[in-house]
Amino acid sequence: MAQAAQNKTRGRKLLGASALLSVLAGLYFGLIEAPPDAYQGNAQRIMYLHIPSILTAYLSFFIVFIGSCLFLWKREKRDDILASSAAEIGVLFTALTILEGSIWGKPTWGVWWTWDARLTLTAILLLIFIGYLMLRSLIEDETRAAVCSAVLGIIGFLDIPLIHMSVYWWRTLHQPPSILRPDKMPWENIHPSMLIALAVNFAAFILLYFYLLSLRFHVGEMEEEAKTRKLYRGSL
Amino acid sequence: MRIVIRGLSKSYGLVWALKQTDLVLEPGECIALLGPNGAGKSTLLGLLSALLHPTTGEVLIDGQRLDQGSSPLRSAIGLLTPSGHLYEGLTLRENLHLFNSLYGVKKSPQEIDEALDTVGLGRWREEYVSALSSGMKCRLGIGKWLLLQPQFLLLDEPYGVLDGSGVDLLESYLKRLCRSGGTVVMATHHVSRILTLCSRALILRRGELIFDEPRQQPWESFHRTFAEFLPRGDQWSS
Amino acid sequence: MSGWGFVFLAYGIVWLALLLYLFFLKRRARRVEKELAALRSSAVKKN
Amino acid sequence: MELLRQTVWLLRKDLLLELRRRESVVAMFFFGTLLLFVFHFAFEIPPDRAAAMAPGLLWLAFIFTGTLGLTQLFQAERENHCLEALLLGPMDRAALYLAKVSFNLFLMLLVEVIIFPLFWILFNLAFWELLPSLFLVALLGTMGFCVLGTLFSAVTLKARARELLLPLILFPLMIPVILATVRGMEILLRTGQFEEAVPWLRLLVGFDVIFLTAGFLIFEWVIEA
Repeated sequence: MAQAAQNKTRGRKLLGASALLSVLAGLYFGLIEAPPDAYQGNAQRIMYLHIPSILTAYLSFFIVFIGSCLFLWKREKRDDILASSAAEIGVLFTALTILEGSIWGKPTWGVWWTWDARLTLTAILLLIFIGYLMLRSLIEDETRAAVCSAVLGIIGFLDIPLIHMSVYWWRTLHQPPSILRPDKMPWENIHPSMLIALAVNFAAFILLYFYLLSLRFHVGEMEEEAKTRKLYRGSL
Repeated sequence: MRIVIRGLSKSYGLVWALKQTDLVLEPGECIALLGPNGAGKSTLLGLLSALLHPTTGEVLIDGQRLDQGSSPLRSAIGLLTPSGHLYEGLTLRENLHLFNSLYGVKKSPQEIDEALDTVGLGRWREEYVSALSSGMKCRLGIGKWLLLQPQFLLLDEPYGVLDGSGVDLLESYLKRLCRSGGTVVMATHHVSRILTLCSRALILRRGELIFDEPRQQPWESFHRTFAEFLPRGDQWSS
Repeated sequence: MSGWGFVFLAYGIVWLALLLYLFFLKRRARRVEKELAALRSSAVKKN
Repeated sequence: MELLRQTVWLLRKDLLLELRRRESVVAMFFFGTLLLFVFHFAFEIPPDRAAAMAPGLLWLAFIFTGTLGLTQLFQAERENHCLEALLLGPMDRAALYLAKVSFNLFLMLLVEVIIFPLFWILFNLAFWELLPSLFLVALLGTMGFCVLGTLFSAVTLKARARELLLPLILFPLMIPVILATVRGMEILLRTGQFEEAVPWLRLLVGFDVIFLTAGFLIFEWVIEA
């Protein structure tokens, strides 16, 4: 048992180190190497943060979905810890995504918040995440909290495509697509070094995300073990 | 109805409501469940009636585990607790009609009225349950059993609300059921009733089973173990 | 606030938030490890 | 067909209780009308813009009224531990789900049938001939609300501060329904043709079907947790 825990922590340290390295590389490419954008000037550099963090937000919601399905099927505490860890980190990344989006919006559109499709969707995702964490904290009985959170995780995930469709239809109704809109996928006609910067930042965010997830998951497992030990200390 | 309990335990947060217990309840047994408040009696009843999920272990009723989803075998379980399990806004008859149909039991209105008469609630047939006293609600619970004929009965302190004739009604019903192979588990504090009615006694303390013996005539071991929980000067403790 | 101002604002907030979260997570991990070590040692002592 | 029979019996029970106590219906109806007045005072609605804003205000009133109904949905089961009485027996758990969905749907539609014309009078709109098709859109939207609302009413049944928690969880998930219903009605009012609103209605029907099946399958684990 100790050996498995050993190389798990070593694996985590390795993941952490590589995450740190790729983040630094991302910063270097994003801030120094890549040229400023023709229209938006330097503000466009926020894109190297914004696009990857949107991905991690949706990735964490997918992991919550997977954890929830596994938990409802096999009822193992481990899957529930995975779902709650992914949700906690998901909230952080989603909130940061919205922050980046609005900071990026100020120079490009002159307003801190626009009902742009992508920003709205991330905001809705954040609301579902907050509902998930609130639900988990407001139910006393743990198994009931785990089951109910799993249900919200699954229903929330099934709802994402419907939310996407309705928000995009709603958006095209109100604001015809314009050139400056940042949610035009930026890699059509883009400078190669910008592409590298985006790719490196993608890697950085993914590695960082899984590092934080594995750390939070480990903490969750330890807390669970501490609880069961306290429980069994009394009787057996 | 044979009930096997293997390694059953239930914990809430950091507290053990019921510690590891192994038990076999044979058909025809009328078992008394005793113990101070908070000893885990209600938890054990909840687990036996498959309404609570155990932390470890399982409850097998006729070899089947019932706490996951609905199964036909659940119609054999009967539960009677002070809360009554009845819809306040419905009349006595409507309550019985509803539970009959949900259990898939086809009973004519006459049979329902008959059951109400046998439990002495004939006059209140059209009254709302909210108008009933808790003793009458308990009698209605027995009336429900007369129609649904469960084989495995779980009672939580019925004596607290029943009057003299109610107790006779309940005990005659339980005796008949045990003779016909049913199993009864009754959580109560009334030692005097147990000595006449039950064939076996279980005593729980802080979630642990500390006494499990069938009834013999002198039964000193039962009095010794249970004496500690009786109020001072109770005639049974001497 | 020129272009660079916004960039530093965005990068600053994001990485600060992530570092803060990492810090609190590490602290939480250390506290649980200490508690767990105590529990494990007391369990070993008992049996 | 055992499922259908049990659902009918449970629905009959709920309707009977509601008929006698009449607490949910009356509360929901007056709450709905109250909201209409409040909206009238809150928003300075120019007559020409009334048609454009009508669907949004109307649907907002229905959503809040519906939430009021949802928090009361399992009230009968909470008294005297009746939920345990139902779960004790061999009742199909999904029957309880279907019964509660149809009961809440019935309540909301009852309130909507009254509030729709009232809204038309208060905001003196024309388009009386459009009311049936508008009501169809509202029906699909209410169905979506009840399907998910009932599931999450059960989810938050034993949570602390459940009246606050239920809308907090439900409304973000309801966004497709809110958008589809309001846009659908608006298009109907603006253009008068039904075909225009069909894409939104398809979205609504998709939402109802997906979450009716999801709720049907998941409800058992939630109610027994």
